[in-house]
Amino acid sequence: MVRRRKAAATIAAAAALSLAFAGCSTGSDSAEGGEQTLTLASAVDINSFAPADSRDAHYVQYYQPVYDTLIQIAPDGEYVADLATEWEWNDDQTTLSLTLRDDVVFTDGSDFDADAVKANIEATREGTGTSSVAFAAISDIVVNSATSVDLVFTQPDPGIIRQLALPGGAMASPDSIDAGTLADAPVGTGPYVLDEAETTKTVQYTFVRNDDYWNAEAYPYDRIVIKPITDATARFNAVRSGEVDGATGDAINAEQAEGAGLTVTTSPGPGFQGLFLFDRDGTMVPALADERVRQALNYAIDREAILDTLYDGSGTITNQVFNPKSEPYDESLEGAYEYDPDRAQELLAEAGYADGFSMTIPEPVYANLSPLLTEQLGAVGITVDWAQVPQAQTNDEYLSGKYAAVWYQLQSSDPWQGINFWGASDAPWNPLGNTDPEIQAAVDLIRTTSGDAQVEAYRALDTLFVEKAWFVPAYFPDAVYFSTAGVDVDAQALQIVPSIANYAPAS
Amino acid sequence: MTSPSPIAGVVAATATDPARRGVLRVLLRNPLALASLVVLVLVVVVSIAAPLLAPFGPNEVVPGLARQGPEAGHLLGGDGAGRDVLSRLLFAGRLTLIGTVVTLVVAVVVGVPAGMLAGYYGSWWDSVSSWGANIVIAIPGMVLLLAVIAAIGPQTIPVMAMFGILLSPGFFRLARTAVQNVRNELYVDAARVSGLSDARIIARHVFGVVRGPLIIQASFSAGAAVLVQTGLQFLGLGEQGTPSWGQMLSDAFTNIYAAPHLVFPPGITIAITVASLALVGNALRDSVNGRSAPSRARRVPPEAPADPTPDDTSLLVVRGMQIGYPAGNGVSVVVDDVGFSIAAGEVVGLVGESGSGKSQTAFSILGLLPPEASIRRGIVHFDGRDLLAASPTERARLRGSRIAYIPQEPMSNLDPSFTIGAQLTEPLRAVRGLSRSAARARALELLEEVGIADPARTFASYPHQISGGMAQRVLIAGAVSCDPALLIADEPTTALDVTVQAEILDLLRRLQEERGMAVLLVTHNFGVVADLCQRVVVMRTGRVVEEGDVTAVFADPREDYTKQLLSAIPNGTRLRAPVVPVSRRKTS
Amino acid sequence: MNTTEPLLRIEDLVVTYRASGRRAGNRVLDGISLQIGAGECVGLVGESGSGKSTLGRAVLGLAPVTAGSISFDGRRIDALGRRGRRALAADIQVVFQDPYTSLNPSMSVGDILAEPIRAAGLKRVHAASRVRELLEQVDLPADAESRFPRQFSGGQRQRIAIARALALEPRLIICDEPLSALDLSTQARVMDLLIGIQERTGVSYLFISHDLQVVREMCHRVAVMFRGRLVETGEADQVTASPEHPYTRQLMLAAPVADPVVQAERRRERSRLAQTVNPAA
Amino acid sequence: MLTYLVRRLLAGVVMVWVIATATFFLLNANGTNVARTLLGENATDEQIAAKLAELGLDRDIFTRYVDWLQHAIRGDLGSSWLTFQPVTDALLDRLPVTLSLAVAAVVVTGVVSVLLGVFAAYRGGWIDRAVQIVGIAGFAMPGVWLALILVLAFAITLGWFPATGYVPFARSADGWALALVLPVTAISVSSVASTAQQVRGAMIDTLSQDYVRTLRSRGLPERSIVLKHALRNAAPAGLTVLSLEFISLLGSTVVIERIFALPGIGSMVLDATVGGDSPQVIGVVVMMVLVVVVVNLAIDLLNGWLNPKVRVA
Repeated sequence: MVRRRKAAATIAAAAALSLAFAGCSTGSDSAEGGEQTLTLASAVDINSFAPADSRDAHYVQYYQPVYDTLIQIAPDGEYVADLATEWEWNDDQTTLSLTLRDDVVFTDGSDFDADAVKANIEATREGTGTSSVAFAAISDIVVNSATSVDLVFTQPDPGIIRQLALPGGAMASPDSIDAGTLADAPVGTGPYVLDEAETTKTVQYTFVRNDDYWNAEAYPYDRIVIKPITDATARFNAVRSGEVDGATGDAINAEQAEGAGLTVTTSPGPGFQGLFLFDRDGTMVPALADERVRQALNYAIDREAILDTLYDGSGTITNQVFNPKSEPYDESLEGAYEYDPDRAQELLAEAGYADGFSMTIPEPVYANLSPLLTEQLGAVGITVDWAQVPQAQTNDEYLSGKYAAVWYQLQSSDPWQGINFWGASDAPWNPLGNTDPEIQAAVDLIRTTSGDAQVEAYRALDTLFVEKAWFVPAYFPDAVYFSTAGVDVDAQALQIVPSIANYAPAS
Repeated sequence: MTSPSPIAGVVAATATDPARRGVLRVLLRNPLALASLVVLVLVVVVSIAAPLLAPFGPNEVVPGLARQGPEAGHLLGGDGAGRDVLSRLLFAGRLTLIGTVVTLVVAVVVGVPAGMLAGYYGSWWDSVSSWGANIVIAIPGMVLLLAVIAAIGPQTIPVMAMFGILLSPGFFRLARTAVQNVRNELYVDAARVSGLSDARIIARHVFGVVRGPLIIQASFSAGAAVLVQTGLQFLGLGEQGTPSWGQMLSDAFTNIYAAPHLVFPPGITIAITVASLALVGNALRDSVNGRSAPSRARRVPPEAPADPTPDDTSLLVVRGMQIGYPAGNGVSVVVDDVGFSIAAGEVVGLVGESGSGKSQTAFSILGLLPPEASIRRGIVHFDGRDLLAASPTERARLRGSRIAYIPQEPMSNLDPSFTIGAQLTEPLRAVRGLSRSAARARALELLEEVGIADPARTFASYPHQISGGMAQRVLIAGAVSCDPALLIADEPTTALDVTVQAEILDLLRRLQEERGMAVLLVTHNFGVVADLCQRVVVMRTGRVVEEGDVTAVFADPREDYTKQLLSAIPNGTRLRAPVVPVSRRKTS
Repeated sequence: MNTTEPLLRIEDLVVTYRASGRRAGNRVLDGISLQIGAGECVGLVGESGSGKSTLGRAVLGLAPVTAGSISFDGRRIDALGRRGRRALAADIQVVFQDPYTSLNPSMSVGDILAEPIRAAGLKRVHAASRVRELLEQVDLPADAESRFPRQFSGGQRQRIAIARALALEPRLIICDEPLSALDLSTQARVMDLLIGIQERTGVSYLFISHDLQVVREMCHRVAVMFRGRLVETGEADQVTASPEHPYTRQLMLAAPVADPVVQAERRRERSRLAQTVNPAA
Repeated sequence: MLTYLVRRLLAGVVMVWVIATATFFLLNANGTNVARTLLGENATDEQIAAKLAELGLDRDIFTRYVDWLQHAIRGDLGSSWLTFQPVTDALLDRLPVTLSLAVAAVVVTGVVSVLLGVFAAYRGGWIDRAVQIVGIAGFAMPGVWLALILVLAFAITLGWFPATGYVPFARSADGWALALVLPVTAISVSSVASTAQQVRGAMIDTLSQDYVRTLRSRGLPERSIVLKHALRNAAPAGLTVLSLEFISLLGSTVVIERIFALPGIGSMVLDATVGGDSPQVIGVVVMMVLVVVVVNLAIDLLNGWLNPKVRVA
């Protein structure tokens, strides 16, 4: 997801060939006649419909029409039943027991059952999709009966529920898995089937109703068409001219979109943007080893100015790394680092850097950001030299250990996934392997607790991150969605695009 | 659009010599090119002096300026990050200029020496380098640049150096062709005979010729380099931290709704810069090629001469004719007050030296003067009809049926892309309305009539497959194909060898006698006149000097000029004295 | 100077142009032998394609010599390297047919004339005075020096070309159709100039032309070329007035003379000749 | 003629090989750590090593080159590092879009520039100057600008043509044509500008030839002289320019496909460049050069047919 965001951000430079003038022809034709069609533009193109190869974020819209997942995420972020009616952890958090529906058949006629779950999870674990790494923690899949299956883990993995709700947890027909045909010919239990005659790769994908679907009323449209349009402006143009009913948008265009009669749906975004301080041990930039210097950085950044400039203020300012929608999020930590350049200078002086210091870090991929950062950090005496990193090598370079810090956006909607991503001492986005005994203890505690105790443990960790200033979190940019007047769209919590079930013809 | 635009370049077809006139002088004389040059100089100066001129740093963020429109202190407003657009614009030219210079230097350094060597020495180096150039030229540039960026990242200098390599075949071919042309010029032979070394010949003679076209090519290449950089920067594949035009354009498009004003500064700057480069290139090219489409002289009925209706009943009557060409603001008169008559079946010679206006006179009768020429005065009556009053269509019809023309240079007067047969039959079908087979039969008949041994073979041949003498016979066949009453032959034998000339003269005489047509023979050769003509009209600097019966004029010319001309003809009476040894004097 | 040896001696000269591809070479000159004495003007007459210009270029080193020899002042010059050729520039010079393309349009007349002088190693000052001398020699005004070729008429340009040829006081000038591109009256004047120069300086000319009448008045001896071979050589008067070879006779009769009466007679004579002989055979 | 064809064909093959090889080494010389990009940020070193082995990137560059070449000869250009789709399949999926665009643009360029060029050369005067001014403007106007204006005017405001997307010809010929109008216009303008100038120049040259006057003296209608004789003789020069324009039009598709959201080879190579997907980039270069070679061959043949000196020999 992050990679895609980055690609999207760089391409957004190619961006917005949009329109200065009003007077466009809007209006959805989806409500005409007896058959209802929903046409969406997607920011990405799908390469394979096989859940084993799947990615999440923008990609979910391609999988949702054809597949059900074991667990579903409600628009508000709640995990709700889908193919699994119930799920339960054992006491030491190493076994997840799932109870399955017994009335579901795949569109090729075969039954959905526990064996199908086993086949799917095994395939995804071996696959190339983004879920494969997470599923690697599943050591055993025990089929108890047709409707009961246990997933056995090598160690507790609090993030697995979310994974099961993502396309990696989509259930495909075992026959098609064996045949290896899913990439182009998806067979699932979902509300729609892919209409291959009306589908042209890279141009448009058409899905028509699965007449035998068990939950048809949740999906009001008879036909879903998804057109991959990677350029942001082209996408906006497509919505504006009514060629599609909905598409991901840019916050800075929200006002003009509304002016043109589009509906703008804004929801809190899943990932936070900010400075990842890799060199907390001070091997490259000694100053960063000092907690006060890292705090000074937090005070020096004018989060609001940046969010205003880049996203027209559409987003949530944050001082902590956990998502406001997630349980560990601690409201009381906000305000810990109000923009205060004087305080920053004081802290720097206390740390012995009254004259400031300098560091070389990669230029952020977000257009227009670097001049703001240069300005704000410069104001407190910190000189930033921007290193140019080839776009194709962004992640390589960032994770190579060459840089003391990088400004990036990483997802944190699932706290446990986040910790494994950028918080733990062996996390990839901790490339220099910074370790702190208190933080490590807090991480270990989360793994072995559950329920409120776990939330407590998370919050303790969150507080540590803020106090020790391991990061300079800035804000969560909102997910912005544009749709035509013909459709009603509910935002999906912590997901960049609405789920397919969230669309309905305007009443 | 009535005032002449300098883009069209020099209107008059005066043969100007650009290499000599000097690049700068060409540009200074052309107002639009001069303006373009000023723009370019301004862009360069402003870019270099940006740190002195810009009110803000290129990356300096002004609080609250993000996406603001023009305001006091920020004449062009603020961009997406809140930076002063004017300041960025001033700085942005730098990266583009550096990239453009890199492109040009690489293209020239790679292309020109290779091309000059290939053109001058030829042989294996020519083959190898031309092959390389062909390969490079076949690469879609943008795609290769993307490949380079994929490999090494968005670094302006190496990427634009690669673009320079992509453009180098243009310079290579230019240098090669120019040098090849020069290499065969007589003055290079003369330089060689004068004892100049190759290096010196290349430096003095060859480079001078390449220089002009090189600057032209460079100006267009620079425009291309600017546009390519813009494209790459626009796609987000330029350098991130340094301001550039394409990046500004890209920023403008990202913010097109919130800040539409951002589109104009970079867009207009790019367009004006590239247009200036192109205009400079165009002005130079026009002065090199002199290749502007001739503008037609307005069709103004010529003034009638003193005696409007001559009671001369000859087949052709020309009276008081004046022909002018536009020159500067005025008109240069090349033929003035020319008059003569040709009776049916009469052969009249029109003689004079170069510049006498004899060919212009002939073309005016045919109605085939260049479009920029105009007949300002006079009358031309043919068979009782006023030709100057006739419509172009009428005159065209007359040309195809009653008046025919034989040109001077046989090879260049046949269309190289069509067979002889096609060229002979086309008028037969179009003008005389013959069927395909009838036209073919008639054409073969005509070819036989003009003394071509194997008519069928010649019929199927292309012009390049036949000799000059044969080509002239073909042209004569074409001319007489319509049974004309008047045949106008413009130096019909000048380009031919004497023996062939004699045969063609014989042919013309025979055809004239057989058909009884009138002939106007334009020539500088008194021998040809003596051979063929009954009457002669002598012209000098656009005027008729003497007219009369051939025998009389040759035996007893009245005018001094005619006498002088006749006496200038070597008649073999003066022979060289035997060789007298001369002691060589050395002056130095 | 060797008094018995002619200035230029050409023996059995063969020039073959390499044809492109695998086709056999085209033999342009085939066994030409010709001599030119000091102060002598030898005319070389033929039609286009006869090889007369190639012979001139071979002497100048501008055409490849396949076989035979060319000696200048007793010294072989047909296989000289570039350096040797350059040294020869002082002795052998050229005036080309087309005065429009034989002068570099971008150089001033002064530069054009100074070029061979400077190439021969003379100082700038000496070159300048020599240029003025040359201009005087060809009857051009002194201010011509700073002007450019395009500012001159054809005849004047040819004078410039002649001046350039004279710059190094050569002993032989190859005149390759120097009059053909000129008007009649100009022709006569340039011819007079060339004759005058020869009489003053004793330079030798190889005078290439297609016009028998011009050659008759210009040259001491005349050689007639036909298809790469010399068909007739002799005194100018004899060859041009009463030629022996049928081709020469045909050539002579083909050129129309500016007298209707004489021309009518020549025409009849020519058609008689054409019926009896075929020169190509 | 046959040997000529074979020789040109061989030269084309060699050309494709040389460019493909150069591109291969250019892109493989400094190895992007593609495995990291593929596996995501949280992949371990072992997984990355395994991925590299899977992609065959643990072998030395020459082995990889030989392997790549052997497959390429059989039409297998490898698989994308990012999408896993075989590159050849992806190219063939997208080729119709780009070819539709480029070929339509070349046809438009050819027709319009011949009309403009002939008209300017023949009529001269203000028409000639107007064509030249349009030429300069067309050359100087950044293509993205023009695209913006076209979309604004004809897609958003007037709604005549779609602003985005591509419709396969097989599905709907009308839709296909409508979808192409704006992008083709946007990329054709600059090539029309330069080609019209070339046609104009060639026509002025041809119209000033002696044989044109001689044809006039035969009483032929002007239409035949200009359109049959002069144009025929100016055609080789025009065709040569057109073949060069085709190459640059192929390049222009990169930007235009992005703007109009056309799923062609141009947008594919941009994605591949951004994503560091070397097999895709190499594949696109090979495919484009192949197309260029084929088009050049066709134009050579056409030129040969137009030029009797080549045809007869």
